[in-house]
Amino acid sequence: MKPRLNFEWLHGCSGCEIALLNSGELLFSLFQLVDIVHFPLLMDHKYIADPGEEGDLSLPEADIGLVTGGVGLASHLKILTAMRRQCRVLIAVGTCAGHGGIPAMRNQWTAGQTMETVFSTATTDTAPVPDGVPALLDRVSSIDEQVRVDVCLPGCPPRPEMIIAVLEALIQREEQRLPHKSVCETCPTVRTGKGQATIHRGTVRAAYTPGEPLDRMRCLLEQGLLCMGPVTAGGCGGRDVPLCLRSRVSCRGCYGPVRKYGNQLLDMMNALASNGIDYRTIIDRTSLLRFSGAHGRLRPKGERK
Amino acid sequence: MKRAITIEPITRIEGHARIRIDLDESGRVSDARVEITALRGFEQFVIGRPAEEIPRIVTRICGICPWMHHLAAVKAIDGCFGVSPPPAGNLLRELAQVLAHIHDKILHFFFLAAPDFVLGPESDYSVRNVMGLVRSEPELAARVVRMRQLALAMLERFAGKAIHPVAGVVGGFARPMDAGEQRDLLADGQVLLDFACQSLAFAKERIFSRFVEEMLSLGSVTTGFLGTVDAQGSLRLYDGLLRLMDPGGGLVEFPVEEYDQFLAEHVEPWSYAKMVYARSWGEGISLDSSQPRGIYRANTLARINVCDHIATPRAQEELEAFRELFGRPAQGTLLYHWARLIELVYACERTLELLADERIVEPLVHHVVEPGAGRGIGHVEAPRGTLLHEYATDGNGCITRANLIVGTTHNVAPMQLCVRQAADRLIGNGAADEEILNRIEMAVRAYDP
Amino acid sequence: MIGHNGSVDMTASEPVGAVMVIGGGISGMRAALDLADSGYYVYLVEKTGAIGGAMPQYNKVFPTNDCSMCIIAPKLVECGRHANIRILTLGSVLDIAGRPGDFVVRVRQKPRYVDTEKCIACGQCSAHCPQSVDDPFSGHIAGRKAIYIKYPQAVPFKYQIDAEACLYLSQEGKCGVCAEICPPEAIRFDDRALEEEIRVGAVVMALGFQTFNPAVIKAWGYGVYPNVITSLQFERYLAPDGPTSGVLHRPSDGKPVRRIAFLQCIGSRDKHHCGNEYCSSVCCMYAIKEAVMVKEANPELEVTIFYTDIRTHGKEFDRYFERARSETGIRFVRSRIHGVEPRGTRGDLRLHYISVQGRQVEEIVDLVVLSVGLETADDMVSLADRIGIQMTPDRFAAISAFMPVHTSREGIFTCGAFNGPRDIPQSVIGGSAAAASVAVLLSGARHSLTRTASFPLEQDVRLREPRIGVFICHCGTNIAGVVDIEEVAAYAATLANVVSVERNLFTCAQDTQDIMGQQIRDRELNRIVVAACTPRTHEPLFRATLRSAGINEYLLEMANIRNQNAWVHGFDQQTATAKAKDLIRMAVAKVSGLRALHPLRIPITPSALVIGGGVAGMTAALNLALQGFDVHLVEKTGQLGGNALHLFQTWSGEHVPRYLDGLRSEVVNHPRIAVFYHSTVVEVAGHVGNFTTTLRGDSGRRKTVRHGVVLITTGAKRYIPEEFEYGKIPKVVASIEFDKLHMHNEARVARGTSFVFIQCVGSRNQERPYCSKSCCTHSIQSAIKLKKEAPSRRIYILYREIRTYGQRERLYNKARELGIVFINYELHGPPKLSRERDGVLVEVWDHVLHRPLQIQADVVILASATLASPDASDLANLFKLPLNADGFFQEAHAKLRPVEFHVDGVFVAGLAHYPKPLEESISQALAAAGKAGCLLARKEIALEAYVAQVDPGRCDGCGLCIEVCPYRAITLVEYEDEKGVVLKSVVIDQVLCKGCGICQGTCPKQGVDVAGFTCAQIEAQVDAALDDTVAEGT
Amino acid sequence: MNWDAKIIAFCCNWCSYAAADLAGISRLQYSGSIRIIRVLCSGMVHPQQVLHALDKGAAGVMLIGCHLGECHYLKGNEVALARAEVIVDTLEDLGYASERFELTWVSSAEPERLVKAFHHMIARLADLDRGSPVFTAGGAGRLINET
Repeated sequence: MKPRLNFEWLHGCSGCEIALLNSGELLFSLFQLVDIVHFPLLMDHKYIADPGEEGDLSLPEADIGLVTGGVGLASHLKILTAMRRQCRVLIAVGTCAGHGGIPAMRNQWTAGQTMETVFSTATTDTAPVPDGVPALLDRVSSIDEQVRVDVCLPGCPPRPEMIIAVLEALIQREEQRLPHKSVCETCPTVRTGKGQATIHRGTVRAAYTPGEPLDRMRCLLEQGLLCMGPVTAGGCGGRDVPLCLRSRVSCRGCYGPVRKYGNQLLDMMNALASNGIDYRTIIDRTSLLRFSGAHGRLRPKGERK
Repeated sequence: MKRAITIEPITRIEGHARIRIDLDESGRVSDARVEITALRGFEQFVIGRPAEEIPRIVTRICGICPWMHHLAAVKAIDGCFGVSPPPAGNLLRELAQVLAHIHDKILHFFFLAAPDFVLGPESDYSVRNVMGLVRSEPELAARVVRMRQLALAMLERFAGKAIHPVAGVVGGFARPMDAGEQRDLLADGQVLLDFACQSLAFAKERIFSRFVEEMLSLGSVTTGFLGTVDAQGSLRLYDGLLRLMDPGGGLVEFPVEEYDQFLAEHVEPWSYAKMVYARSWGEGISLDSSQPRGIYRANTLARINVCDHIATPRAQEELEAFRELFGRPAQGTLLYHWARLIELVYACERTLELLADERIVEPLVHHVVEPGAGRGIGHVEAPRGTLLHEYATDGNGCITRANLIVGTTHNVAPMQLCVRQAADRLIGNGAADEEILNRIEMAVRAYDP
Repeated sequence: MIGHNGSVDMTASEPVGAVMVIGGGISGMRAALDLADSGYYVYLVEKTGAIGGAMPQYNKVFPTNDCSMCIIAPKLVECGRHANIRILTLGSVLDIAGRPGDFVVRVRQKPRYVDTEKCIACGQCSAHCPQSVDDPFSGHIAGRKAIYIKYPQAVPFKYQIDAEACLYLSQEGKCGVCAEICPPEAIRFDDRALEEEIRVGAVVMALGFQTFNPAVIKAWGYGVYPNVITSLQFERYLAPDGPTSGVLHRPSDGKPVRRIAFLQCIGSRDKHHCGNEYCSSVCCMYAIKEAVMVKEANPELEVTIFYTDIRTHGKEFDRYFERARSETGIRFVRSRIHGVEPRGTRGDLRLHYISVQGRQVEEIVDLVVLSVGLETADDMVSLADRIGIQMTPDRFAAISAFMPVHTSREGIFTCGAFNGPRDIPQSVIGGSAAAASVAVLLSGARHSLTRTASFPLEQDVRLREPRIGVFICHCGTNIAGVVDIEEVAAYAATLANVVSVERNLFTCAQDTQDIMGQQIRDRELNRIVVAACTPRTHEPLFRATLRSAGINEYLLEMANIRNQNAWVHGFDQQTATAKAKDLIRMAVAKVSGLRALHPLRIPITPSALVIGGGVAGMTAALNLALQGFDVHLVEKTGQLGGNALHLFQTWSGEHVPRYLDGLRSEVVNHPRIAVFYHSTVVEVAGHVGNFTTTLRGDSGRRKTVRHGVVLITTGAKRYIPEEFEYGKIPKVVASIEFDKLHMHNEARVARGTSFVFIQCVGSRNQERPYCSKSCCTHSIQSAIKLKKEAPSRRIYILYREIRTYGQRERLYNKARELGIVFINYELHGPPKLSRERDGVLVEVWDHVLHRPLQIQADVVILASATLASPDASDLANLFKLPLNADGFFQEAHAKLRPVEFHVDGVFVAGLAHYPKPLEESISQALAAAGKAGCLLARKEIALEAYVAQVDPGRCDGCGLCIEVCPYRAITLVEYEDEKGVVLKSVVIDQVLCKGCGICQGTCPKQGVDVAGFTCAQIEAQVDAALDDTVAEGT
Repeated sequence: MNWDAKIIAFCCNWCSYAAADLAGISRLQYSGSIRIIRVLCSGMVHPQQVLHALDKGAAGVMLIGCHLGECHYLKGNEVALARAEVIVDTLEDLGYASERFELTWVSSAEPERLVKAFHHMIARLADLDRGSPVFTAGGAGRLINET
């Protein structure tokens, strides 16, 4: 019998799911590999056991649970707890599930501040903020802050072949081989170790000769562009060129830190300062944590502990 | 006995939502609504960020249509910094957008919506899905998957990252397209166009003909429509004038900069999603299904309704045939699917047009940008409706204020009406089986929310 | 016969492979270390209880402002630990018999009254000793006990009893408290003096100096007015570890000091008061340094230095002086003060002097610092006399400029301030030079008496679970008196992987080492934690124990529960006990993750490349050849000799051309030396031990040589003046041109009656803010010769500062006695020259008579500057060496590594390093050859064990660490993975890496870290420090 | 003062660690809060380790190197100085009071200076935590990583 799979999404954007749906033949191999028993994007299994009735959240038992997105609402916690309970192995899929992702940027404000701002834009009618909805949690957390997670597979979105590979390894009981190097690993740009003394504003574009391959272009960081490659987990381009670099645009860190407890902001600032680069030219340093603001890394501005 | 039925989650849509139907003692529907149960707060957390970073952040509003947010934001920040891209930059952006549309439409129609039609709304939930489709229509499924992959590959070919893109940059596009790419993409575009036409033919023959009744009745309401057209009144996705049609068919056009005079957002305590309504009609908003006010719809059917014609031949041909059958405006909710396939044809034709424009391979793809204070509004027609991003920046070029009106929100209010209409029609005596509930969901699914 | 570098015909018998170094100061230590490192057994005889000499007394050293203690401490420890150095403290040499290669030295060691085998330096004795006396180490400004250590970092780190002060020893049995409380029972009141006869092949005399005692001249008021102190006392006041913890106050009343006057030349350049005619060479710099230090700490202070000439002739010294003068607000007054008087009764002092404008000025100050000079102590003079070596009239060892470390007695060498007053780098150079000269004499006996240890095969612990043994030291009562050892031991036994816990009275005791070895074998321990004192002193001991027990010596971690726990929480047993547990838990956590380390050993190609065939290059080449190594000597011209080809005599009057001829023929004829004329270095590969260098000859022909070391002796060039009408008026000549005219008695000179020397031409200006060092002496020598030839000649020397440092001062005195006129143009600007009839008119302001002066000169001689060689930068690039701002090669450390570079295996000597007279070039060349010889003699080098390593699973070649490496040890490489994808990674050159870990601190992914101090190991310590559940046993 | 939080002090082998030994020899007394970790150079300490210590509950972290210009490895302390700015800025970015970190220079002959630096740090941290729940709980806050 094929292993059963639950696939849930929480505080994310569905990019992870779409990446999987985009994967062509790989999608079929997923269908071959497992029996999907719960997957709100693709199938109509509901939380409520008895259709149409109020009741406890019910999820089927499964061998493997995939969760995308972090935890941002009270309802997410409920779903996540049920997933953990019902799934033998729980996999955090995507950067949001693993590190909070973009939604965790809101951790720099309280839930109240966020509600206030969102419901008072110029075109919004004056009205009390919604209260008949699952409550916004004060902080967006990664799922491993809330429940035990067996495998963490980052990416924004993750590469589908990695998802499949993780599942295959799991089913075959092999050791997980996740990428553990940074974006630079497969970046072909020319590095010399010598860079600019300052970091340019994000509006400055890479210098290169159009038509020349990437391996003739100078490393973007060495060009003085803020490229988060060195502090960001690699794998976005598979074994090939990192995706942003294909557009000659620098990495912004969407796979999260290279090491689980790495800190993309601190690691980057440190690497720059150690090389004598003036990191203070960088505006809004905290946006370097835009993909990994969970685990208490981003906190409301002005909070000091 | 009063009773409430909750459908949670609404499945085969993107995002978190639930349907709540209240029944009175007699088992009649007393209220029905779609509750959007997620909020991430982008308008809050983009504050203070360097504006040029915004296009790389707001993509995460939606993993299905990141390109739309990317481009709306990049256009808005162009406005903040007072730049406009060189011709190649604009062409490449639009090419990316139409390819993303193609990709999205195939996904929605075949993966999310089609199971209801191909396998039937009454079929068991465990087979009424794409996996079921793969089993019952393996060749079609394989072709669909290949075509989506092709559209994706085309996008990646010149724009790198396809989901959560990075190639749109303030002032233009990140890298030029070379002649080799142009040649290859033209060939691929042709394949897509063929597929689009075949898809529409397949749908007309296999689906729409079987569901004519549902197409006109399920969740059917009468509303206004919002879309984008060019000066000639032709359908536009990337840019143009906004055109608002009132329920009676009256048209008003306005530039996007004036959107706040025409549109406003309404808040209900049971939904995180705000409901956009037509402020310019001066009647406020009412969700009362017997006497709705201020409500219009966006997305495919809306665009098909508001435009006078489509500037590409095959889509125009299909538009004419569609209007022949359903008139203008067409109000049937499930007609959104039909309109979606007409747009798919248009998007494929537009792809070929853009690639045929020799300026698309010019090496100058972006202009130099100086960050500074300003205000900018960017808009594109996203698959799910008209998408608006507005930002203001300070002297340092950092965001001070943001207002986002996302495609789906235009349709949140009409969805309420549709669900109520469907519930009223389908639930009698409090009896609601799985098929009935799925049919109610189908009314939501048509909007591809 | 003795050759130029002292090679002795030793056919008679094999020489003895041991050397005695007399004097444990920096020069003697350097000589001892170099000799011990190059294969000789060394007896280091020190007259006090601890080695170190004068350096430990200093607060900072010029011009680097390094903490003196910090830089010398590692050398002290190195001497103390060296297997082939035996330190004889409290020792004095009675006499020396025998002949070169085979001497018998009689040494007497005074009793210490403390058993050094047993003393653990816990200091309880000193704490309880009732008897305090003035501490000479502090210049008598503080006290010490009768039982004491000389200073806290003393080597050997053992207490000693001052017999005169001790109540027990001086008043028969009156006290004895130390013996009662000494935990290891180390007090030996019955200790007696020992006499020993020691057989050595050579002797190095590094007898050092004493500072002049200003009390002998009443005018200074030293010893009378408490606020008159010596510079050495001042040094102790400034030292953070000094008696006032670096806080300066008036000795008379403890009030803050507001005004300080430094008086220079106290006991120097003072024939009349004390007979010390020479210049002490170092006082100007140390006074400026002290002034800068005190001014930095107390910016409101007014500091004035009263000087005769500012003699800042060393490398970077003039810059230091200029900064002090222009940036720190220190006032410099050119005036000799002749006495200090009290003013009032509150301790204020009054000074009188005559300003440069000729006015009488009076100043009131709080504190007068006497910049006392250096002199040879009487007992050292009598020792020299007993041994039979000649001394100069200034009471320094008599040496030839050509053989600057040879005494008049064969086989006995000399270095340091005993050779004449000199600063630390000169003393260090002397030490290495003496060692190099000894190595020639004793090359046949190398390694004949040195010891090497052998160890059992090491067990492989890679695949074994950690089995940790914890040894907890009571250190007598030092730890056990504060920490509840029993509780701590019980706790340690509960920690993860700990299989045995032992408590020892003294873990460092020899019997404990045996127990430790036994435990390692019996209980199959593979990792050891020693909870005791500090790894800085005791790690080597325990490492040796691990090695002899067959486990890798790096599988050891020490928990410092004495120095950093029991001793600093002496009044809080609870805290100390709790912290001891934490420290042990941290050590256990770290040791669990340690891996065996095996420092790379690389064989050495036993030959040298010497670049530059001047005197420095030839001297070094010949020394190395005589030591038995092959030498490739590269000379870019067709002739050996370099700048010395233009010299005629040394400052002491020795004939240079004759010396040069001899040296050249020895070099050319030596079978081990290959000379490459018309050749330059064009390509370099490899590193210490194994260089491959490509030379290009004049025909363009290339030749590749392999060698283990490189010596850079590329010399310098002379400045061609652009000022003073040079090249326009034929009678204006540069000094080396004048020397030739003078030698050939050319008409201009022979008929000349009026000569003007202009000093500092091209030196000490904005463009070249350095002193060319030898020009003052050179001009004065020429002037004296001119005057002696015809006393009627009028000779003027126009100068800014006269820098006849050291014993050269006699020349200056003689010149003045002969009536040569010295005119200072510092204040009123340089002289103006114009052509007048057949002579030259020189206009200058007479600083003595305060009026303009016109001199009709027959010849004007310009003392032009010495410039860095223009080839230096190419060479620097090839070998990755730094140059200083003036283009001279920048040595590794201005004080203690004056001939080395941070690039191992490359050495520098001569003018390539800095302008200097011949004697100093030769000395430095010998030192460079000595250091090179140390390396070559080893046959292989063991590299640093703590070096950076790349984790191939994590490094992705982002390259962020490349530029941060101070040693350029990191490079980026590409490789293909199994799928043919080209990947990048950094690689660490294990030879260049020094293990600083800056790369580790930079890498965002722990892709590179230093073995023994990895991120994971440090984090394990942090975790264990903060969370007591971390290392819990299962 | 009931303040039992711990302070991690990364001490350079060549200077401050030696000064700490000397402080013991001189019997200078200081708080039991300090936990010294020996490193080869102040330039070896990665700012992550500072953050890690704070995340794990250290009240403060000290990095103590040789005086500028006296680095055993030429420029390790200069790099540490550049990093210290990053640490200070980033701690604030991350919501930590930057007073929890201190970089200071102590030579091997300056035990008093070292002990003074310890006292100073402890006073500063006690001030910082006074009245906060962290202080009354007797330790700095911990990050939840237990799950």
